[in-house]
Amino acid sequence: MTEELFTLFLSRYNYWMAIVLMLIGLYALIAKQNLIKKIIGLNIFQTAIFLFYISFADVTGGTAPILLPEGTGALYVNPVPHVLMLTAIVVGVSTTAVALSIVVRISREYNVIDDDELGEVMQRP
Amino acid sequence: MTPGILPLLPLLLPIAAAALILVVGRHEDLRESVTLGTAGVMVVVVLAMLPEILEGGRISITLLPLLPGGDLALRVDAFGMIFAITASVLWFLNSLYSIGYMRALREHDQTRFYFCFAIAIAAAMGIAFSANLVTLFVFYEILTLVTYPLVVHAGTPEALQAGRKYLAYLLGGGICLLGATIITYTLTGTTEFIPGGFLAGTGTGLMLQLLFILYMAGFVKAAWMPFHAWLPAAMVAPTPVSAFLHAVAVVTAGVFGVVRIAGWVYGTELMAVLGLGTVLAVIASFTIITASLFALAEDNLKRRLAYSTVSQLSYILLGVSMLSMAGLTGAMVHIPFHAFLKITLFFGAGAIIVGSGREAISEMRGIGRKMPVTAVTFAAAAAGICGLPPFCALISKVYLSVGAVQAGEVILLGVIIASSVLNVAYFFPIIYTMIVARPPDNRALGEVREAPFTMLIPLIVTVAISIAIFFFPALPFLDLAGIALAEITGGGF
Amino acid sequence: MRENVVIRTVARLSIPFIQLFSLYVIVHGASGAGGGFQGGVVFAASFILMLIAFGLSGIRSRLGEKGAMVLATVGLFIYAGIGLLCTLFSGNYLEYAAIESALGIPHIHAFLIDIVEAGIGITVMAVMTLIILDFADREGMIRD
Amino acid sequence: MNPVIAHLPVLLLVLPIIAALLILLAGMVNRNFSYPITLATISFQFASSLIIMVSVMTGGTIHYYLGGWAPPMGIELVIDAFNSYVLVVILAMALLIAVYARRGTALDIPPEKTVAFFVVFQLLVTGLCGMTITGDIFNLYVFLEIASISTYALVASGRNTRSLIAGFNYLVLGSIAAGLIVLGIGFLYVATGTLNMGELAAMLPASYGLATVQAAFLLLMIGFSIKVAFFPLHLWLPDAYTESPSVVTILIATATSKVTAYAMIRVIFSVFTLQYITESFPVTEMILVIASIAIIAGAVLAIAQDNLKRMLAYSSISQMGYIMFAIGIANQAALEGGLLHILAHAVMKGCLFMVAGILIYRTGTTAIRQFSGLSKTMPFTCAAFVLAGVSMIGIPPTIGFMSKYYLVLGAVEAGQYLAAAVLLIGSLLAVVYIWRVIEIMYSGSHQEETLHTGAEAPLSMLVPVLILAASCLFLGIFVDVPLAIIEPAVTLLLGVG
Amino acid sequence: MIPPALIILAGLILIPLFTGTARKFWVIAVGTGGLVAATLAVHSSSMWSVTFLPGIELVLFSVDPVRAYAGVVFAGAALMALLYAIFRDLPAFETMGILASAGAALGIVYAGDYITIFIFWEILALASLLVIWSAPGSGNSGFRYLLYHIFGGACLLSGFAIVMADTGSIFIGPIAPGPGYFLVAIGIGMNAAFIPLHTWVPDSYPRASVSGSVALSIFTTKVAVLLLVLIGGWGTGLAYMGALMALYGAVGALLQDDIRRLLSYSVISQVGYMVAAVGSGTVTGTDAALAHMANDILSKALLFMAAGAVIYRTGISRMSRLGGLSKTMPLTAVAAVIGGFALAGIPGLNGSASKGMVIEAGAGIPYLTPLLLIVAVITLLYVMRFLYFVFFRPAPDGRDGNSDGEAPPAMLAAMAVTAGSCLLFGLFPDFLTTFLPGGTSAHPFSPDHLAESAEVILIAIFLIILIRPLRSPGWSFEKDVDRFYCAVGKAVVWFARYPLDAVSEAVSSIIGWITSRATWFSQNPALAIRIEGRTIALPVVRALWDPASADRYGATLSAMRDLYSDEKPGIRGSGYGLILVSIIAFLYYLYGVLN
Repeated sequence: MTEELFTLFLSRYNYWMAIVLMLIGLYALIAKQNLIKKIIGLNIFQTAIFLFYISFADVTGGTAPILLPEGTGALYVNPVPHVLMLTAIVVGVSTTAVALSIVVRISREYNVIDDDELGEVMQRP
Repeated sequence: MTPGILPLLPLLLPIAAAALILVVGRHEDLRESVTLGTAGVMVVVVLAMLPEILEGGRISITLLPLLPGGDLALRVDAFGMIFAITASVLWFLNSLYSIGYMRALREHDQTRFYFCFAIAIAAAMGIAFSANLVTLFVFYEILTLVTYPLVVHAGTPEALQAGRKYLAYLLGGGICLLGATIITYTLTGTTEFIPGGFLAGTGTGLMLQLLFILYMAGFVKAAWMPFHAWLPAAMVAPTPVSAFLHAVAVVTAGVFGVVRIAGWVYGTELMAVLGLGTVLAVIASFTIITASLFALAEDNLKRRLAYSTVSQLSYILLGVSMLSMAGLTGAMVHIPFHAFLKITLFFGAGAIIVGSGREAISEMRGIGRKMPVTAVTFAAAAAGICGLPPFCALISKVYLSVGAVQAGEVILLGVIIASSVLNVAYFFPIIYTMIVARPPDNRALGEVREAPFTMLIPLIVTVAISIAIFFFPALPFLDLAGIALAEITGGGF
Repeated sequence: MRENVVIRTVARLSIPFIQLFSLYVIVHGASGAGGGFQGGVVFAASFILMLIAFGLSGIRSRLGEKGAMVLATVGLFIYAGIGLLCTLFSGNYLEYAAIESALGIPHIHAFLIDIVEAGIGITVMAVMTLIILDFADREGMIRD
Repeated sequence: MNPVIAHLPVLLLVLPIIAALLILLAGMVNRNFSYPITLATISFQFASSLIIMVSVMTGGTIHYYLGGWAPPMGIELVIDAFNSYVLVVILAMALLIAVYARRGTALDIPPEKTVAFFVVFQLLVTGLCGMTITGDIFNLYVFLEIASISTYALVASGRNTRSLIAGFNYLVLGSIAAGLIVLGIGFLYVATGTLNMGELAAMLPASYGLATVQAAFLLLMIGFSIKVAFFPLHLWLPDAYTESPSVVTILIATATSKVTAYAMIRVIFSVFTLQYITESFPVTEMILVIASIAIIAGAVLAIAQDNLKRMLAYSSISQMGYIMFAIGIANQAALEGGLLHILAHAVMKGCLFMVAGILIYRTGTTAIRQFSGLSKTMPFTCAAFVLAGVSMIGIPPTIGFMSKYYLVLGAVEAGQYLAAAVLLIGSLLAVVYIWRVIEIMYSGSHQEETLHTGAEAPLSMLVPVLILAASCLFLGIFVDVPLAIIEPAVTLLLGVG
Repeated sequence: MIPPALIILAGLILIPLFTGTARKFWVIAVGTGGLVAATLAVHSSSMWSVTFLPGIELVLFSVDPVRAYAGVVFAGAALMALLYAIFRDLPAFETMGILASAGAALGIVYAGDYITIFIFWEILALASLLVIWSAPGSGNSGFRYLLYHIFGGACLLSGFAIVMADTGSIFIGPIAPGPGYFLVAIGIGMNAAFIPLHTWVPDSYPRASVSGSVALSIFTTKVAVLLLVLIGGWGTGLAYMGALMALYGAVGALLQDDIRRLLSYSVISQVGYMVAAVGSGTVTGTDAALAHMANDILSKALLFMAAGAVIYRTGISRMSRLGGLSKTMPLTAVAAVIGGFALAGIPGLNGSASKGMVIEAGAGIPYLTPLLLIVAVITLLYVMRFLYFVFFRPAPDGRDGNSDGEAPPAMLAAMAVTAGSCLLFGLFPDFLTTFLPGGTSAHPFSPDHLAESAEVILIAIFLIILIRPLRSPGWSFEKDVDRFYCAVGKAVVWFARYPLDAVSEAVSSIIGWITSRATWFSQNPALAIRIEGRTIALPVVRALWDPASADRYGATLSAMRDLYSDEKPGIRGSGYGLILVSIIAFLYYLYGVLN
């Protein structure tokens, strides 16, 4: 039983890593009061997703999916997830950009970038 | 079943009139002449449809496909005609009256007032002529909505409170009606009113019974107890509005709907089989007695009238609950008869408010000496409501009594007896106070004067009509009722 | 950091190579790992280095906000223009084959792809630079 | 087929992007150029969407392969009855909002920001179009993010600094949602090896049993629930709606939420199928329950608010519940109701929020209790509010009633009497919160503390409002017009699989 | 051939047009017209019927011997009453009332079917109400009168409904026992003053004006008797009811001090005679009833006229304060004596004739005759009391005839006519009996009848000497079962005013409380839940924790309550949202696992 679980864990370690990262990101988002840290947590979360994609796209011993002149049927990794992640990264970057700019404006307006303090500032009319 | 454009006119005319009223709103005379003119034309239009209906024909027109289970369709039949005639004639008188009333009291926002009135009468016509449940529902809701501004016309906090109550009850009822309509549609695949009903043989008995309760909840406009509170509350409205609520359209629409359901959706046989008559009878009897008791305790004239309406409406429900020829006839004809008498009473109450500014009965001692016409007409209408000769309500009373016997429910006779005593008990003290009793002192009637002319004419006319109906009841109401009954039961009276 | 000669020198030395590499990455995108986006980012990285080394004015002298904005738009125009060009040759959007078959030039689609990639690269570079400038240009975060 | 029309789908996406850049450049030259371009672009989009809808209704579903690559290799744009309908709805709204925005932005958006505002506005609309017409699920995600990111930016773009926090919270939740959606898509890809919706629908049934598919479904559900603010994942919505500039509020309340709802329905019914959510993994019951809770809770919370925009925001939560309700019932009538409600809610909420914007514009306040007697100074605006509110309550013959009717009909046909009752009660609660406002607007005229002798709203704001109010009525009376396209759409949705 | 009712009703519509003397002439003209029409109707066989309701033929006017006879009687009586009324300027309402009741009575007389009867029945009630209310201070009793009669009318209608439904015809005929029978009996009995439905008679008659009470005493009760006759087939129960009425009324009259109240009870008692006669069910019985109806109308009207004259002159209606009027108002006194003796059945006056017929008719029914004889004795006693105290005893405290002269000529004329006819029918009863439908003849001067009367008189004298009823005028016994009715009515009103009102108030307040709580809750549900939770938990905390922390706990709670109203759910950090997301995700996961 236990070693089955253990093997399960080992054989899927990449997914577990992704999940762990994801949870770390979530934790940061929930627990950290500093908005910048929240953003970092967000990035971690997204990175975890990228990792997840890349890892399930991987084929053991596969090479980059490049058309070689002598087109011998080499073993590719699946290119599609990589492409997708490229886009996802773009999205992530732009999200981060917007988030950062918002935070910058917040700090300009209230001189705080801390969630709780912000809440108090809000309550004050 | 002849198609025809005629049924559309009673709807379009008031709407057009409403638009006109908005346009010419500033100029009072123009505005009110528009109202009156439209009302007159409407009476003509409605009466123009009468002959064909009296020959047993029907006029129908489909406006547009609206929803599954109900196009927006109109169909004029005998029973709808009863309501339509009542509403149109009374609207004419009521507009005449409200002109006098609103001007005498220098009410504000009169344009809005007349606008809503016009739309409301259009909705009432729609209810009268609706060919299926969906159409009925549509106009029913519109009626609720456009009467709201009339109810809260005063704009005072208590008026708003009353308006909330009004909306809460009526929209809640409307929602129940919607549910019932949809359930009916899912059961039968249609909501078309079919003489003798179309629900038979669908659904379990229990389901149909619950459905009927849902319908009753939907027709809370019939102000059956304990869902009547909106009606006395709505008394804060100007008196023409009260008259409109109580006689012309609103409560009338409620009982109209109940009769429609009983005769055209369930059918008398099915009702009898399901024992729904008994349910209705219990509700109605309870309402009749309790409402009369409430009226007995009420000192505000208009509120007492409101309670009397509540109990009178349940006369109609009672007639329906008998599921017998005479009972249904009584129910159908009591709709217009009660309308004519009750509107007289409200006209009287309004005239008293205008003439003396008094609303409490206890303050009206000897008021008849200064405003004889009002007092006498009021007394006459009150006697009429009590079912005394020579007024039309006596006829419906006779029919109801016979109907109770035909239904084999002698106990209902007891209800009728008790309620007629109670009616006298709460109406004749008013008459005594107004006419017979001497004013407390000479200066008491100082500022009292007779109401303006435009208000007295409707009073006299309605009383005259209700007496005329007593002498010639057949035309048109009893005949129409007879036709309608022949429709739904396959045999005449 | 004004007096930090090391950084400046290293930067002055390495920046051209970084940018060259980025160009390589962009051009390589058609037939291998790489492409406009990566290249553009690398190019923008060079600007970050420039920011660190020479400060805002250092960048502004080479690429200001307006210029970056224009570049970004131009890059996108290139991309979209090529795409629409295909439609003009009665192909679908970005269907290079249509042009290829229409003009009859072999392997032109690789060329077109490179153009598109270049457009993307320009845009990405410009946008990144804009973001950097935007954040850098706060009250005295980075001074020279 | 005429080449231009043939390429309309992609032009619908590409031209606006170019237009956005044009706006940027033109804005750099002169700030005032930006608005006309926006208006022109959006009207172009609207026109083309109409053309597309017509050709769909006549010629059937349109497939457009980007780069000529047929799926699964390439990305494809699919336009069928359903999304052509949604497309028209949102673009019509966008057009009206654009008209409204000319004056509407004046109050909230600092002048130097207007250019950026319109660029992002344009991008948002484009992203929504992309979400609507794409046939590739990952592409759907990309466009969703384009739209969302522009939305974050717009929400935070106001003068009102509270909007920053609202925007930030929205961003965090939205990104998490996006992440979950991507994960779900990844699972789907793992299970089937394709991203094209049609192919997914074709290939999924083979692997319905897999836990992967289930996980994918749940992840997508959660992600979209956050995006459409489906109770109880709505926490971002009230603040976002309340604090952001009026125009933005209108846009996200009408267009964005509708399109995300569309995406959710699309994923549930066209990727996963009716059969999946009813048999293999029965979730309809649960959705129904949550939707009912949403309807009631949203309405109750709306009753409590005394800030008009916040009240409308909560009512939106309740109204989105209606659409979810349709998913939960998942039969012909209910889905017709749901789709009709997408239109209905767009129209009604658009009108109401526009009125709110006008009130802010004229009176500078959103506190309901201060609206007393406005009916005197701005009769048309208040009349429009009444009409839209009545439609929101669901009084016949307004459009709101029609959708409600279909929903209840569906519920009753499905034997869900309780749910039907909930729906009806929800509309009763709607009476409460709508009528409070109407009462104050119309009653206050006698108390002396009537405020703002401000005149009626400027024409460019009033016209869209009146158009919407009128359409509340006329779409209801001539409901068979939208139904003409909705019915095939629903059959399509239910027919798949 | 015009129905008399029509003439009179038409006449009354024009009343308001005339004033003063013109009105008097018009009224008399109308009355005469009615009488003429009635007399003409005797030999006509024509029939007026209208299709009133669809399919229902109402017979407004149909003549048979009974109707012809009764019609003449009522028309004559009406004329008499009108004649009596014109001693002063006729008040519009009262005159209209009198005419209307005459018209309604005649309408009932000639009506051929139940519905018509019901309609006129109600009109009669209304008309009488008009008459009563025309007198000052008669509000409440008039109101009670109406209540009683509306109740009676409703019962009558219900009974008719049952009968019509059972027999399928609306035409008048005997009624089979059953609910219909009893309802009709109650309906008629209310007008006929059955015990215990009689209380309206002594309640309202004394309060009407002098001329009004004359008219009242003529129509309502007698019409009821006529209706009993027309329907017929009642059974002996009715006879005993009649006897009870006679006895009760007589005793009641004996106990009165107010003269008109006394006469009212005597009305009950005399109607009792007629009812008993009808109850005997034989043709002679009906004839006797009809004959006695006519005679009692005459004598009773005469007495009411006299009483009215006295009250009109003296303004006093209590025997204890009257006296010696025979000197100042001799003619009135004569009239009163004639009427009184007629009532008491002294031979030679009409009362004795018909009373004899009644007693003969009642012979068939056990115990009826002795009862009626006893009643006759009592009748003589109270008549004596009346005459003695009002006219013949020396006036109390020496006020010798406290009236200013004889009654006005109009009154005297009316009294003269009436008294004349009393004598006429007394001496030559055949004048009356020839018109009787059954053709029964009265023979008041037959020996056994004379003996009968003689022993009645002797017993009466004996009793007068024995128990001295003429000594003390003063005892007045005015309580009757109507106290009970009034109590019931008051109870109903009280119920409506307090308990019912309280209940409705309570209901509405509960609803209001619920709604207010709901609104309070919806203002900020999260905080509301916390507050409620803390409120519930508070006692527990107090119990378990140390006082200090408990107080702190309570303090925070109260603080929450205070800031509740203005505390709004402000912008929250995204953390909450994420937590929710995770929770929901977990729940979804569980759901997935469970499936």
